Amino acid sequence: MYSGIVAMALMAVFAVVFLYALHRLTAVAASPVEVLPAQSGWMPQEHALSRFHVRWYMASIVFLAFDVEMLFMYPWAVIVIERGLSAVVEMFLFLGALLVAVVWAWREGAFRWA
Amino acid sequence: MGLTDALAGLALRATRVLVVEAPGQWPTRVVLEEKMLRRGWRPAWTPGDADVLAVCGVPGPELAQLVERLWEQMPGPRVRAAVTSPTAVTSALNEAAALLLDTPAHRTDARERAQKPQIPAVMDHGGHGEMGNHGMDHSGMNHGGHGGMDHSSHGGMDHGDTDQPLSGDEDHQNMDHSGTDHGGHGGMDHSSHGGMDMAPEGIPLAQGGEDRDGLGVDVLHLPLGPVLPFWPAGLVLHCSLQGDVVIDADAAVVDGGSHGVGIRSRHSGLVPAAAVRCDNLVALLALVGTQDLAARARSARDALLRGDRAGPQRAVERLHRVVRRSIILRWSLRGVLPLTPADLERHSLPDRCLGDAYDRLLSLVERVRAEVNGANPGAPVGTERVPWDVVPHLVTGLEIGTVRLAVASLDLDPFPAVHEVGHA
Amino acid sequence: MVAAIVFWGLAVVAVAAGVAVFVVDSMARATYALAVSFIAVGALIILLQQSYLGVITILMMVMEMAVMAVYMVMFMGMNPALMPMDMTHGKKTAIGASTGVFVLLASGALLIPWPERRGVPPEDLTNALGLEIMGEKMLVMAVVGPVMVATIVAGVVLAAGRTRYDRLGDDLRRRPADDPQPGGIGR
Amino acid sequence: MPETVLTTVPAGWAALAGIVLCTLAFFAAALDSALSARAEGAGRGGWLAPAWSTARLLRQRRRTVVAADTLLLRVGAAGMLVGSFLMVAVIPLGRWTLADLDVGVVWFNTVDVMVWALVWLAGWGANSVHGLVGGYRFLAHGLAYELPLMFALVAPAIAAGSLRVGDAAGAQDRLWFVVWMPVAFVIFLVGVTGFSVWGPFAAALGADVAGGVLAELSGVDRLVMQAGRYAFLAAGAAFSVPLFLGGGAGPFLPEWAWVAVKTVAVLAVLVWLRRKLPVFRPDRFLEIGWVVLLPAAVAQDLVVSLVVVWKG
Repeated sequence: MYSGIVAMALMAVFAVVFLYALHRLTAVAASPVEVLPAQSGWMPQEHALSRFHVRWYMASIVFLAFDVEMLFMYPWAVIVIERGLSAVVEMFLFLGALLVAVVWAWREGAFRWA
Repeated sequence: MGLTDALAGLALRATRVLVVEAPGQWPTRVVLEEKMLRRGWRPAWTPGDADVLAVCGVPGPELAQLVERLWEQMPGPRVRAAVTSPTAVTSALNEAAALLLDTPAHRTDARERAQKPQIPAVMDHGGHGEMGNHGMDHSGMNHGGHGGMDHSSHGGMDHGDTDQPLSGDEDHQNMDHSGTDHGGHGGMDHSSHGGMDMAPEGIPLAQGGEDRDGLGVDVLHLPLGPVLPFWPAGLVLHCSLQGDVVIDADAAVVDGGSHGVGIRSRHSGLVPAAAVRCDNLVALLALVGTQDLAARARSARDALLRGDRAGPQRAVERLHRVVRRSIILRWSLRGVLPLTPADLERHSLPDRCLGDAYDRLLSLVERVRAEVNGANPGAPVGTERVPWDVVPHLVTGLEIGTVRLAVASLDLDPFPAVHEVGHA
Repeated sequence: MVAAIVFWGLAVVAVAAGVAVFVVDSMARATYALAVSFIAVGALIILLQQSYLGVITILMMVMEMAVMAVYMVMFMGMNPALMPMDMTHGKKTAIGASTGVFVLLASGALLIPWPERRGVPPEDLTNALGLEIMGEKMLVMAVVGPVMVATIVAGVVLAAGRTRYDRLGDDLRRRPADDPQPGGIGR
Repeated sequence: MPETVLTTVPAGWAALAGIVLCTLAFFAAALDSALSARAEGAGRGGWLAPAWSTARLLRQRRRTVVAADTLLLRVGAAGMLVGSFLMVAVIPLGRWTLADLDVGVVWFNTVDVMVWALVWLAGWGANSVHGLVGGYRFLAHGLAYELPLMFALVAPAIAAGSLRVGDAAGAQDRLWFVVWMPVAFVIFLVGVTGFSVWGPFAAALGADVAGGVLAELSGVDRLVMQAGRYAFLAAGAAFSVPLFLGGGAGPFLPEWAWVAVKTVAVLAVLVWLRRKLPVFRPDRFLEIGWVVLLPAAVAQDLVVSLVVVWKG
C-alpha cells in the first residue's frame, strides 16, 4: 500500500539530486560563496540567529490544545453514518465547548500580537 | 561548452536587476525600471537574487560603501551598471547584457573574488570603521534637534542609544549597549575580542533587551533602506526589533543628505508631480500585495513621464474606482498608523496625512486624479512635505510589515526630503 | 524480509535522531532531530499496519515540534544556535535512571511470554477506532473535552500579559479595544 | 455507500506522476508570468519566462551567509519539492492511483503540515533577519489556516464515510460535494494557498521583508524552493478534484482527462487570484482564521453530518 509513496519519495529525491548535479555542471562555480546577510549593504550588528520574540505565543497555546481534537475527528468522521444522530450530538457538543473557549480567548486578546 | 552558452542566452531574458537610487536620481531610476521591463528584466529585492547591480547616479561616500558591500553579496554571474542619467539607461543596459553573456569572465570572477566577506576584526570591540558614520548621523541630526521629543514618545524604552548623545562618544555605541543591558558580561565581551564564543565569525551575538510584554529576549538591529524595494530613496531607518515588532528606530539619510543637492536642481524641474505621486502609489500598492493595481499605477507613471495625457487619465480613473470599492484593500490598510489632527499638529505634518493608511491612499489617488485631469494642478512636489525625521516617532511599536505600509502611506517625497537636510 | 530491513532501518533512524537531540549545538537542530525521531516512530507504527495511528503521529509530532522549536529558541538562556550547549541536567541521576528503565523494559520485552494472537484484526482499523471512541470509550471524550477547555483557559490566563480588562477597560465597554497592534476583527 | 474500484498501479508509474506534477507546476508558473507580463505591459517574459528563470538559476552560483545553518536551510528549500511529490502520491488520476491509502485524507494533511517545518527551517537556516521574520510569519499564518483546513478536509470524509480519497470521489456520482459544501471547498482552497505560500499567504516571502525566506537563496537552492511552491500549489489543486469536484466524473472525455481538466481549472483560478488579492498580514489574519474561518468550517461539518444522518 505504501510502495507508491516510497516510489514517489525516491522520485522526488532523484529530482532534487538531478537538479543539484546539473547545477554543478552549469553554474559559474560549483561551490557556494560566503556572504554577509542582506541588510541594504550595512554591516550586521549581530547574528540574526537569536532568541526570536514570538508575538503570537498565546494563539499557539490555544492551537495546541485545540488540535488534539483532530485525533478524534478523523475516526469519528468515518462512523457518523453508522452511528447516526447520537455521534453528531456528542461530537458537536464537544466542539461547541471548545469554540466557546476560543471565543473567550479571543476576547482576552489571545489572537493578537503581544 | 555549447550548453553553457545556450544557458547564458536563455538566462539573459530573465535577468534580475538590483536598483540603487542615489538621492536625487528619481528620474533615472524610473526610466531604468521602464527600460528593464521592455526587455523582460525584473527588479531584484536582494543582492542574493540579482545579476546586475544598477547604480543610478553617482553615490556619495557612504552609499558607495553600501553599494560595494551589496556587490560582494551578489552570487554571480554579476555585472555592474553605472547609470549616470536617464539618457544613459539604454546603453548601460546593453552593456550589462553583453557582459552577462561572457561566461569565461564570470568563471574567472567566481574563482578570483573574495570567497568570504571581510569582517573587521574589531567588530565586537566597539570599533566602527563604517558604523561611525551612521552614529554621527544620529547624534548630529536626530537627537540634536529633537532630543526631548524622542525620549518622551519612546516612553520607558531603556535603550543604549539614548545614552549616546549624552556621553558624546559615538565610537562606543556598542559598548554602551552591552554595558547597560548586561552589566555582568560587558567586560568579558570586550576583553576577549578574538574569542569565538561571544562573536562567532567576528560578528557579535544578539543581546537581550526590554520589551513591552515583559519578555526580555534578544534584540536584533535591522537597517531599513536605503537599498530596499519600494522604499524612499536615501532614507535609512535603523530599527531595533523584538521579534517582528520595531521597538525603537532612528532615521537618517545616506551621506547626511549633502550629496544629492546639486543633482536635484538639475533634474527636478522636468518631473510632473503626478508622476512622482504615481510612483509612491506603486510602492504602497505593491507592499499591500495587490500586484495588478501596482502595475496599473506604474504604467500610468510611465505614461505621464512620456507626456501622454489620455492613457493616464483612464488608468487613474479606474484605479480610483477600484481603490474606493475594494473591501479587502480597505481591510488591509484600515487602522495602519491612524493620525488625528492633534498628531498632525504635534509632528508638524501636512493635512493630507490625516486618518489611517487607507484614507491616505484614497487621498493620494484623488490628488493624482485631479492633477491628471488638469482641473487643479495641486501643490507642487516639495511643499507640504512630510519631514523624514518624524518617521521613527510614528512607527515605533509597530510590526515590521505595518511599518513598511505606514512609511509608504506617508508619501515621503524622496529628493526634496534630502535637499532639506542640507540646511539642517 | 523487506519488512525486517525496513523495521531495523527505521529503528536505527529513530534512535540515532533521538541521540542527536542531545549532541547537536543548536536548538533548531535539536528540536527537528526529535521530529525526525518521531517521524521514524510513526513510520514504524505504519509498518505495524496501524495506518491511522502512524500517520496521525507524524502529523501531530511535526506540528508540535514546529511550535515547540520557536519556544525552545525563545526561552533558551543563551544564544540558541551559535554557542556550544548541553541539553542534559543532573547527568548521573539521569543516566542511572534511564539505564535502569531501559534494562527493565528491554528485559520485559524479551522475557515476557507474549500471547498468541486470537482472532483477526478488523477490516477497517480507522472505522473500528471511531466506533471505539464513540462507543465504550465515549467517557474518554467526555473527559477530554473539559480538560481541553481548561487547558485553553489556563494557558491563556498564565501566558497573557494583558487581559480583557486591559483591552476593554474596567467596565469592558471600551470600543475599539486598546491593543498594542491595531486592526483586526472588532477593532 | 458506493464503492469505487481504484487500480493501484505499479510503483514504476511514479516517474510519470512526477512528470505530470512538474508539468502542472510549470503551467502554474507560466500562467503567472504571462499574467504578470500582460498586466505590466512587459515586452518579453510571457509563457516561457519560467524556463528562462530556471536557466538563470542553474547558471547562478549558490551562496551561504556567514555562520548560517546550511543544513537546515537546504533541508527546508529542497523539502518543499519532496513534500509536493509525497502529496500527489495519494491523488487518483481517474481509475489509477499510486497509493490507495485507507487514510489518504490524513496523509494529505500530514504532508501539508510538513510545510510548517520546511518554511521555518529555510527562514531560520539563512541567519538573516529578513528570513527569520519570514519564517515566523509563516507559522503565524499556519496557526490561522491549519485548523479550518483540517475541518474542511473532514467534511468530504463524513459524507463518504471513509478517509480513502477514492471513496470520496466515488461518493459524488450524483452531486458534487462542492455544491452542498461550498464553505468547506473555499476554506480548502484557502488552505492550499496557505501551504503553498502563495498569493495572500506569501507574507513569508513578502516585498516588505525583501523576500523574507527567499531573501538569501540563490542558484539551485532558490530554484528547488520556488519549484516546490508551485508544485505544492498544483498538488493542492489536484487534490480538490477527488475531494470536492467529483473526481473523474464528466461526459465524453475519459476519467483521467476530466481530472486533468478540473485540476488545471482550479490551478488557473488560484494563480489568477494572486494578482488580485492583497497579502493577508499575519497579525490580522490570525483573528480571521480563528473567529471567522474556524467556526464556519465547524458549522459546515455540522451541516454535512446532519444531512448524512438524515439521508442515511
